Amino acid sequence: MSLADDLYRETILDHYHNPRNNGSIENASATVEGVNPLCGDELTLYLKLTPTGLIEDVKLTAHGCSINTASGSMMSEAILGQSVERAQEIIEDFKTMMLTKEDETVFEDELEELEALRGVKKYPVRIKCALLPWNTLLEGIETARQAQAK
Amino acid sequence: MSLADDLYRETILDHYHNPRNNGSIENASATVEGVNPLCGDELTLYLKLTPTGLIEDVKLTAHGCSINTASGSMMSEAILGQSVERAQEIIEDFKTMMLTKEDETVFEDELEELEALRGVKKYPVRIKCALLPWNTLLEGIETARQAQAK
Amino acid sequence: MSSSVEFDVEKIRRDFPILDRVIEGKRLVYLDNAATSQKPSQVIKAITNYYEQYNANVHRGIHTLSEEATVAYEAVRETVREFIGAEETCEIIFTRNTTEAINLVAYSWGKQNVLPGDEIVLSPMEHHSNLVPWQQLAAEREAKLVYLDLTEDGQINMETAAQLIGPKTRLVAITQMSNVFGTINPVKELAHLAHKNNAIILVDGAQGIPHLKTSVADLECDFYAFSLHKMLGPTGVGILWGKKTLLEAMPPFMFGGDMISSVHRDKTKFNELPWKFEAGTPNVADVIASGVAVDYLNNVGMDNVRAHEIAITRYAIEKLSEIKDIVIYGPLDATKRGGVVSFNINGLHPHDLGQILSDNGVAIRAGHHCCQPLMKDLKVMGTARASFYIYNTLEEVDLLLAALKEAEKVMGHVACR
Amino acid sequence: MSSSVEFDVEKIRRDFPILDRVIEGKRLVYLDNAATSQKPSQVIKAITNYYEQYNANVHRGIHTLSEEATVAYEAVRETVREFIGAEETCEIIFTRNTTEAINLVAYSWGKQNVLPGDEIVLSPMEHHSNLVPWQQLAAEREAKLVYLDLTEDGQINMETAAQLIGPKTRLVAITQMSNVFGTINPVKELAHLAHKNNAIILVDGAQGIPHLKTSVADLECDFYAFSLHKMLGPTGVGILWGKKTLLEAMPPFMFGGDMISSVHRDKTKFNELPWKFEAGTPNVADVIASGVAVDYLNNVGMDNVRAHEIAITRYAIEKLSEIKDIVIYGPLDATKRGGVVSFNINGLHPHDLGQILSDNGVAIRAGHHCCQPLMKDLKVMGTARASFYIYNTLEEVDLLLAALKEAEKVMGHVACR
Ligand SMILES: Cc1ncc(COP(=O)(O)O)c(C=O)c1O
Ligand SMILES: Cc1ncc(COP(=O)(O)O)c(C=O)c1O
Repeated sequence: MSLADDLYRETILDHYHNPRNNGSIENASATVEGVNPLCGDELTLYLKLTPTGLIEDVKLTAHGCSINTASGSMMSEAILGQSVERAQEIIEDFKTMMLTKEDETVFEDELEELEALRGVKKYPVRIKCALLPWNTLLEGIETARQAQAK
Repeated sequence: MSLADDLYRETILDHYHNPRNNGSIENASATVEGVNPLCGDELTLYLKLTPTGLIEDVKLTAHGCSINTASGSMMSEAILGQSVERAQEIIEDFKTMMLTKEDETVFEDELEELEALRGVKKYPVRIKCALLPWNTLLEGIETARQAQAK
Repeated sequence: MSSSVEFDVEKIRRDFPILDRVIEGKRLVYLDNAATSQKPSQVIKAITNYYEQYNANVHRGIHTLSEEATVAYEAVRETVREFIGAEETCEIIFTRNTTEAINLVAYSWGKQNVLPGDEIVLSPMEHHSNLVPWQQLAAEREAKLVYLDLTEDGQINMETAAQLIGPKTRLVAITQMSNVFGTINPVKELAHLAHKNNAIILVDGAQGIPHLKTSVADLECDFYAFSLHKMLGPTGVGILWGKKTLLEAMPPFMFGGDMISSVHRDKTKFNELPWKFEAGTPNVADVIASGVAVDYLNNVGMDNVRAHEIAITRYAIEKLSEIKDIVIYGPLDATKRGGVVSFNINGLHPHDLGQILSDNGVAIRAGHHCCQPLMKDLKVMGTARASFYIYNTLEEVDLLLAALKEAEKVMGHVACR
Repeated sequence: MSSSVEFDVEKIRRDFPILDRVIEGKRLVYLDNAATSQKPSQVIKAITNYYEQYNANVHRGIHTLSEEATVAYEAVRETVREFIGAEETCEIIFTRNTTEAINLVAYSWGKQNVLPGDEIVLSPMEHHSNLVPWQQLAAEREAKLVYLDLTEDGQINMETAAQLIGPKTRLVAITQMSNVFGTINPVKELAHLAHKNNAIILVDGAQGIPHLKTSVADLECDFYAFSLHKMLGPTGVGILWGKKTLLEAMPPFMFGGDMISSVHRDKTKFNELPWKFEAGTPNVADVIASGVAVDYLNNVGMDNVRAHEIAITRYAIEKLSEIKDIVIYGPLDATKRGGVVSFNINGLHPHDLGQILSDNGVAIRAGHHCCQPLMKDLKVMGTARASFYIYNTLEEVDLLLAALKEAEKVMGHVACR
């Protein structure tokens, strides 16, 4: 299996070509922009929380590479409908997977797809591409909570 | 003949240990200080010109190395009693000798001693030591002339 | 300086050990020369030889090693002076890179000469290094940045330039050659416009000097900045050239050893040019090796370098144009530009392209190339960029094309969403 | 980090190719280590290997060479962090040398924090690099330079220091070890005095770190600057370490590629630490080789380095003391100082000494050692200085002594006029 196959395995390409939750939200609880300083890729994330702290809706507008777009797409599926606490756990797990050398992260069944991104670790420069949506989401959650607290 | 012998040949050592025209002049036409930025060596040159432009007196106070001190001492002998124009010629010749790779400078009999300094050229860093008194003299002549012009 | 030796790319390639590098089972095809060039063994050996034979601190040492190091270090100034057609050796100042050279001017000349209301004229194709320092200076001084207009194919619109450069202009800062478009800018005409308005002109030669026979006297510029690492030299050496009268009037930038004439507890007399601008222990080994890099280019002959690059660029543009959905930026006439070809293939993100090419041994660059404002003008996040140098061959262009085909296959080339 | 390997100077010497150099028929005796150290073949090979195998521009490249270069370059930050006992990798900033590191602080921190009437406290034994930047900043800001007192044998008078460092003090700038006296300064006590007065302390580690096991945490300093070329590394690399909170609050120093997060025509967002302070293409090859230099010192073990230097310094002081009319500067107790021995022999100008020693293969330094104010305090034009490192032997001290005898003979040693 060539590296190219590895990196662009079907799951990633599927999400790249048909990104889930692509678009925007009118009355979002939070709208945040993320940028990858190394390549300039940008991304806007819209988040809507219920008063009880569930992620009611999430949308992304990205002009990124396949990794970036696919990562955002998979993320949106993984967190939609979850509680903020659970979303933060997933973010934590994902970042551990991407940033730990020999990680032992295991994603449960419905999050299994995320493991497709583990292959990106072979390309250190692109880890940032994969992390961008997740870091933006962290910021979004923070912003939405502050807005709710007011 | 070792390089040490070469550089510190007798003439230089003689002038170093017994520098001619060492001291200061009370009513100098010009008093100028020279400094070698690379080593910090300092030198004060006192110059007295006649109204007709003869070098009536020259004195040096140096705290320099052998090359610096000897060069100043020989210089003072070479220019004492000369016209400013002649002194400038001698300075020119000396600088040519020190700064030209394969120089063909020949000093006439009474200036012959100056050739002892040609050996310094093998030590590029020390050319500045040898030139310091001469550059200071150039400045001194300039200063004295400006003073006279007033 | 130019050479009568014939240009033999295979002979040249043998001087570059890295070209034997194998990546993922394929021989390296290095097409990222606008980022940094590779180094011939002559340059690498100059570094080894320095450290094995005469490494010492320069200028103040009286022992043999220090004298040898000082002579070799200072000799490079003369080599560089001749190479760029400058008048005086003392106008050559060693810095770390182009970026530091430009910052030196912004700090030292800028703070003395740019006043509120003054204008600094730039092109929209400037590298961040020739943009951000002026942006910061303008903000600090309440001066204004003025951007020139570009034509459709990435050349400077000289008609509006004649209006935009005016009596308020203090400085024109312009790249000799664009690292995105490859455009070779009409520096001399811009210099005339600047001088007519009593302004000065700084030329960013980072992309120009490695590829074009250059004379700062012919360009009629006032400052010229470049990096040796883009022209066969080691990393860590840049050059600032400036007109002596300008440099002499400028205050020092950094303070410390070597740039002083005498220091007292409460005041300091500064050294003369060029040392006034070189504080602390310089990058001795790399400066010496930089001289060898310039010698190497002189031996090849800059006319030969240029001719080779025109040939390879023409071929590359021709081949790339055959790709469906490709956009090639900058002038298409290879004689109007250097060997830097930026492009986008619709539906393929440059990052993905770059990655898959790399997996095929082909090194190109993908991204904003430190020209974010230009990317915004072009309405793209970035581009893919192949850039050539003396050791690249037409065959390598074919390998690039083959790898691009492979990338389209892997990514399942679809039109941009 | 410290090593259990035994210290074997002969084995170490074999790693340094330059030590085989023959000068005027005599084997080189290199005693100018305080100016710059020699380099082991491991370090030289790291440079060669970089250029032959994976030379590329760092950070923004997506191809294999660029990824390899970036990983290797960034890994050195962690190596350095551990070596100097810093907390965070992002606190390690690559500069050209100590001088640039200090200028960075003077420009960036200084302009934001030093106000009219403030005081900057220095010692009279500071190198020009840790003096002139503060002198200039003080002049620009209408702040005041305050000099600490020295004892007879070149140590800081801590009694008056407690008075001189006071509520007006903004910054204490002090060398960890004097490059003239060899004195090791009580940095930690000075840090306490500074912090008690809400001032910060910058330590010039150029002479300290190569010879003394150092932890910035233990020193309790706020900034620490040093040069790799004095500790087995290549020329062209310095380090600024600073406390994260301080660095984060500081504006960038130089502007250009790599130090930005996003650039617009009229404004720029800067990158995070450490890149905020690294503009343009860095000195990649030499930074990577610097990591190898630190590894080498770790292997030798800094405790071993220090023990060896104490032994050789003690022997040198003992032998030199036997010379008639010699003045040795600084503390005579070898445990209170580093391996730098400055001296004057009455009637012999240091320049002449240096020259004749060089003709005998012995490289020492002669002059003001970039400490002119100190020379004025000592009422000399300069001194001769022998300085030792891990590859020097007691036998080489004997050769120094023999060469000094020769110099006295050549010069016809006479009492000072
Ligand atoms: C104590 C001290 N500080 C600063 C420096 C300056 O170091 P560099 O020239 O590498 O910037 C030196 C060395 O020359 C030094 O000995
Ligand atoms: C046009 C242009 N200007 C400036 C630079 C900056 O050069 P350096 O990173 O060597 O300072 C570059 C290269 O990256 C460039 O292409």
